[in-house]
Amino acid sequence: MEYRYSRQEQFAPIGKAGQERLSSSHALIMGCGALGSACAEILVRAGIGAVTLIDRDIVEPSNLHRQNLYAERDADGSVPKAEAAKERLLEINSAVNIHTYVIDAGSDQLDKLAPRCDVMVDGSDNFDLRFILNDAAEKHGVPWVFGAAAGSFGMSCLFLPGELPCLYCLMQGMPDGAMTCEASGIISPAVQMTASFQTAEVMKLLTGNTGALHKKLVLFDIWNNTQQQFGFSSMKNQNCPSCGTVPEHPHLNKTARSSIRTLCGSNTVHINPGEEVHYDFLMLEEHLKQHGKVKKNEHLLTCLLPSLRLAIFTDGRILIHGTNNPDEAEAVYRHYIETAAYTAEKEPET
Amino acid sequence: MEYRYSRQEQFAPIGKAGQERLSSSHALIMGCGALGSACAEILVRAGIGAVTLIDRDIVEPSNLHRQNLYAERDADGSVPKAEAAKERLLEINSAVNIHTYVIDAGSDQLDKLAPRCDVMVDGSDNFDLRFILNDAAEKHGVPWVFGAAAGSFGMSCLFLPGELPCLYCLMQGMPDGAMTCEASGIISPAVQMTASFQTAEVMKLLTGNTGALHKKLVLFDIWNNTQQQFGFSSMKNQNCPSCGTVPEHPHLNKTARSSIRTLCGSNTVHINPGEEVHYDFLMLEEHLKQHGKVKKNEHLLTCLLPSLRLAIFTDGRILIHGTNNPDEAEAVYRHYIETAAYTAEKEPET
Amino acid sequence: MINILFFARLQEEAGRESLHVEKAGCTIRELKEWLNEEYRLTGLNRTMTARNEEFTNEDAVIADGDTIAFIPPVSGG
Amino acid sequence: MINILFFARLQEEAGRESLHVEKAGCTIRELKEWLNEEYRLTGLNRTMTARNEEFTNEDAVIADGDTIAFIPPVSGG
Repeated sequence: MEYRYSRQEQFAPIGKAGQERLSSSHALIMGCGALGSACAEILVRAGIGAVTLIDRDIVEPSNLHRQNLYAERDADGSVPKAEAAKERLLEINSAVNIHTYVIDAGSDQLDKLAPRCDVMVDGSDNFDLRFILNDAAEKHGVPWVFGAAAGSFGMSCLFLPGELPCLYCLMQGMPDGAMTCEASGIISPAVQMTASFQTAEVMKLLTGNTGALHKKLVLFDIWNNTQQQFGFSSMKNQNCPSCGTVPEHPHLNKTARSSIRTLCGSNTVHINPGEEVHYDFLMLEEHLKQHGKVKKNEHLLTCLLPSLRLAIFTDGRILIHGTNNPDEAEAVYRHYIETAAYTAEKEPET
Repeated sequence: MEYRYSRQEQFAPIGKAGQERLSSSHALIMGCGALGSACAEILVRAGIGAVTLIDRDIVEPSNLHRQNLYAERDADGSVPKAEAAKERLLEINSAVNIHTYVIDAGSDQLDKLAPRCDVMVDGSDNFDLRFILNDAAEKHGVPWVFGAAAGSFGMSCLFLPGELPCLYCLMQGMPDGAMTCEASGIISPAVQMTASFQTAEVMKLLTGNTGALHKKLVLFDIWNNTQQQFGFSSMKNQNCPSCGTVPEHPHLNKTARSSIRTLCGSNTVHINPGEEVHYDFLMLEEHLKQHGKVKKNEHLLTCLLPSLRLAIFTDGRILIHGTNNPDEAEAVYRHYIETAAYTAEKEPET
Repeated sequence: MINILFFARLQEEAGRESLHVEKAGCTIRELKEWLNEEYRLTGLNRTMTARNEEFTNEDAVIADGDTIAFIPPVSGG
Repeated sequence: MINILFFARLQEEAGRESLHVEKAGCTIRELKEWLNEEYRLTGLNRTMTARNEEFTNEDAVIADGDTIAFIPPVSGG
């Protein structure tokens, strides 16, 4: 009977040597939404040694049309994405080491986790996080592959610290008017194509095929059948705060603070209390069950209110499904949760 | 909470109307290997109404690096691909109607099944079958989308009977020297990208966006970062035996006959006895267990010989794993199986 | 004569995929200002720009025959 | 001067992605025969051919400046 990776080793640029390199490599997957789960599946099937999965969210029914690791039972059970992804990935390839973090990762965590991996894969849905990834990559000399998709568009680009200009050199600041899944929707072929570009670069890198690296940003529209590639080697800015001669890594030095954010592509607001908050889940359950049906699993407590659904994580973060309005979400938080909670300051777990 | 397809309906060209059309559509997936399983997952997640899955093979360990519906347990259990695919697809979307055929489909079956579906998706690994698909598509006026991948290359093209030239117009006969997974290996990003091209066209077609159809053959190399598109509207041949003014559909009219074929991308020979053969599995088990360990499940019986593994299906087909040599396979068949079997002629099940 | 390509959001705003105009000799910055006035394209300041398939900065001077592509970022994932 | 592009298997056989040659005026069939002799490329008879990104048949006459692409099929799936 044939060896599991025989068809991949038969691909001459990988071969036995490349497969061995891949099997001793470690990828960090930042975000387990559409792109993160597609990239994680490809790399785990390909036989990477280890992946670290980071995601703050739970599986929702509206994720299922494009997020390939999840099944209906994950949405029904409100399972955190990183945990649901891990379960499926182990069914696919039990030899891969899988580490999960169900957290709202910021600069502190990425500063710690980046030096432990060989490459970071962007599965995030916002540029705040991408600039943190970019700074962590530059500070620790770890390559990372940017990916984004919305509507029928997608873009991807590998960044190589020390060799190529960085994301900040290219964008020179936070973009405004970037396309989101919220506004433009998203179709699954655009996701899979973006992930194909991302993982092809990761596989080249981890199997030692650096000569084949693309070193261009690729942009496509799969509905209108266009694809463009843009070189960026001339964009290196010696004064870049992220990768210049005197780097400050400004996005790594932001202190964690409380935030209330609308999530891309789901009618949901995410509340991060800033410091870690520990709820008394029994007390909270008693309190909330006066208002709606309460369910608990090992990761979180959910409460179904008349028009909203609350999901409260053990680290204090809250998802409020059924609204895009941060003000409404904050009012709900103050009304239903804050009063029932007590706070304990602690170091992040990572 | 948000509706399952909200992000897909938010994509303006699909919208609510497109989603409804998709939900009442039926796709035939010919072959559940790498491309077939990738396309099936995308379409089932997207909310297609029904899929018919056809595959003659069982899940093998060497499939897992690129065939996205399968887990280790499917390879361990020698589950037929169409059945393993169905199980996972129903976990993903229980509202989709899934029909499976574990058969070595040829012209008879495709002639019957083509008129029942709205589109056919090529997940096959050989041009014999693609020319049968092409003839069935032309005869019954059903669009089909060609897809193929090997190494880091992939190609895809939608064929629209009555409107565009057909595959035979383009190729003018069976190609020789086509790239196979056997010789060139295959990497998963090339599979996912090919499937993205295939399913984007299928989604345009089934949601009524015929104006957006590509109408070109696309060819890419994801390792060397190239992509080319070729128009073919001028290739219509009025004398084409498949789509000309007096079509003969020659590939549909071949009578089924016994065949011994090496399968693409796995060290396996497939023996089709031609007519349906019914073994006495109890007798066969008694006979084979003298030579090696025998296991049975509801679909097949397997026997582990010193350097080969036999898998015998209830319809009489046999897979011999561990060899690429049809002569060796035939000798094994004659030695171990033929003598222990009796034959009953019957109509194919489809 | 130069050739301008729009992608993603800008394609929708401009209502077209490309534009041919007599703008050789001006800088990328000047071209962005002109497009903002003529076509009411928003957010051009924060849009990545390529000249002949290479990223470029806003001081670059556009030559006759150049193709300028505006690449507004995609954010989802 | 014409531009010839090789893909997939033919790229490997030819050892290059493209070729510039003085072959304007000949047909696709004649070009295939010439390539078979000069570069020992096999299976060209059954290789799809495009001229300037449009499929074409073997009788087509090649004009100066044309790009001819040979597209050997990929079979796996």
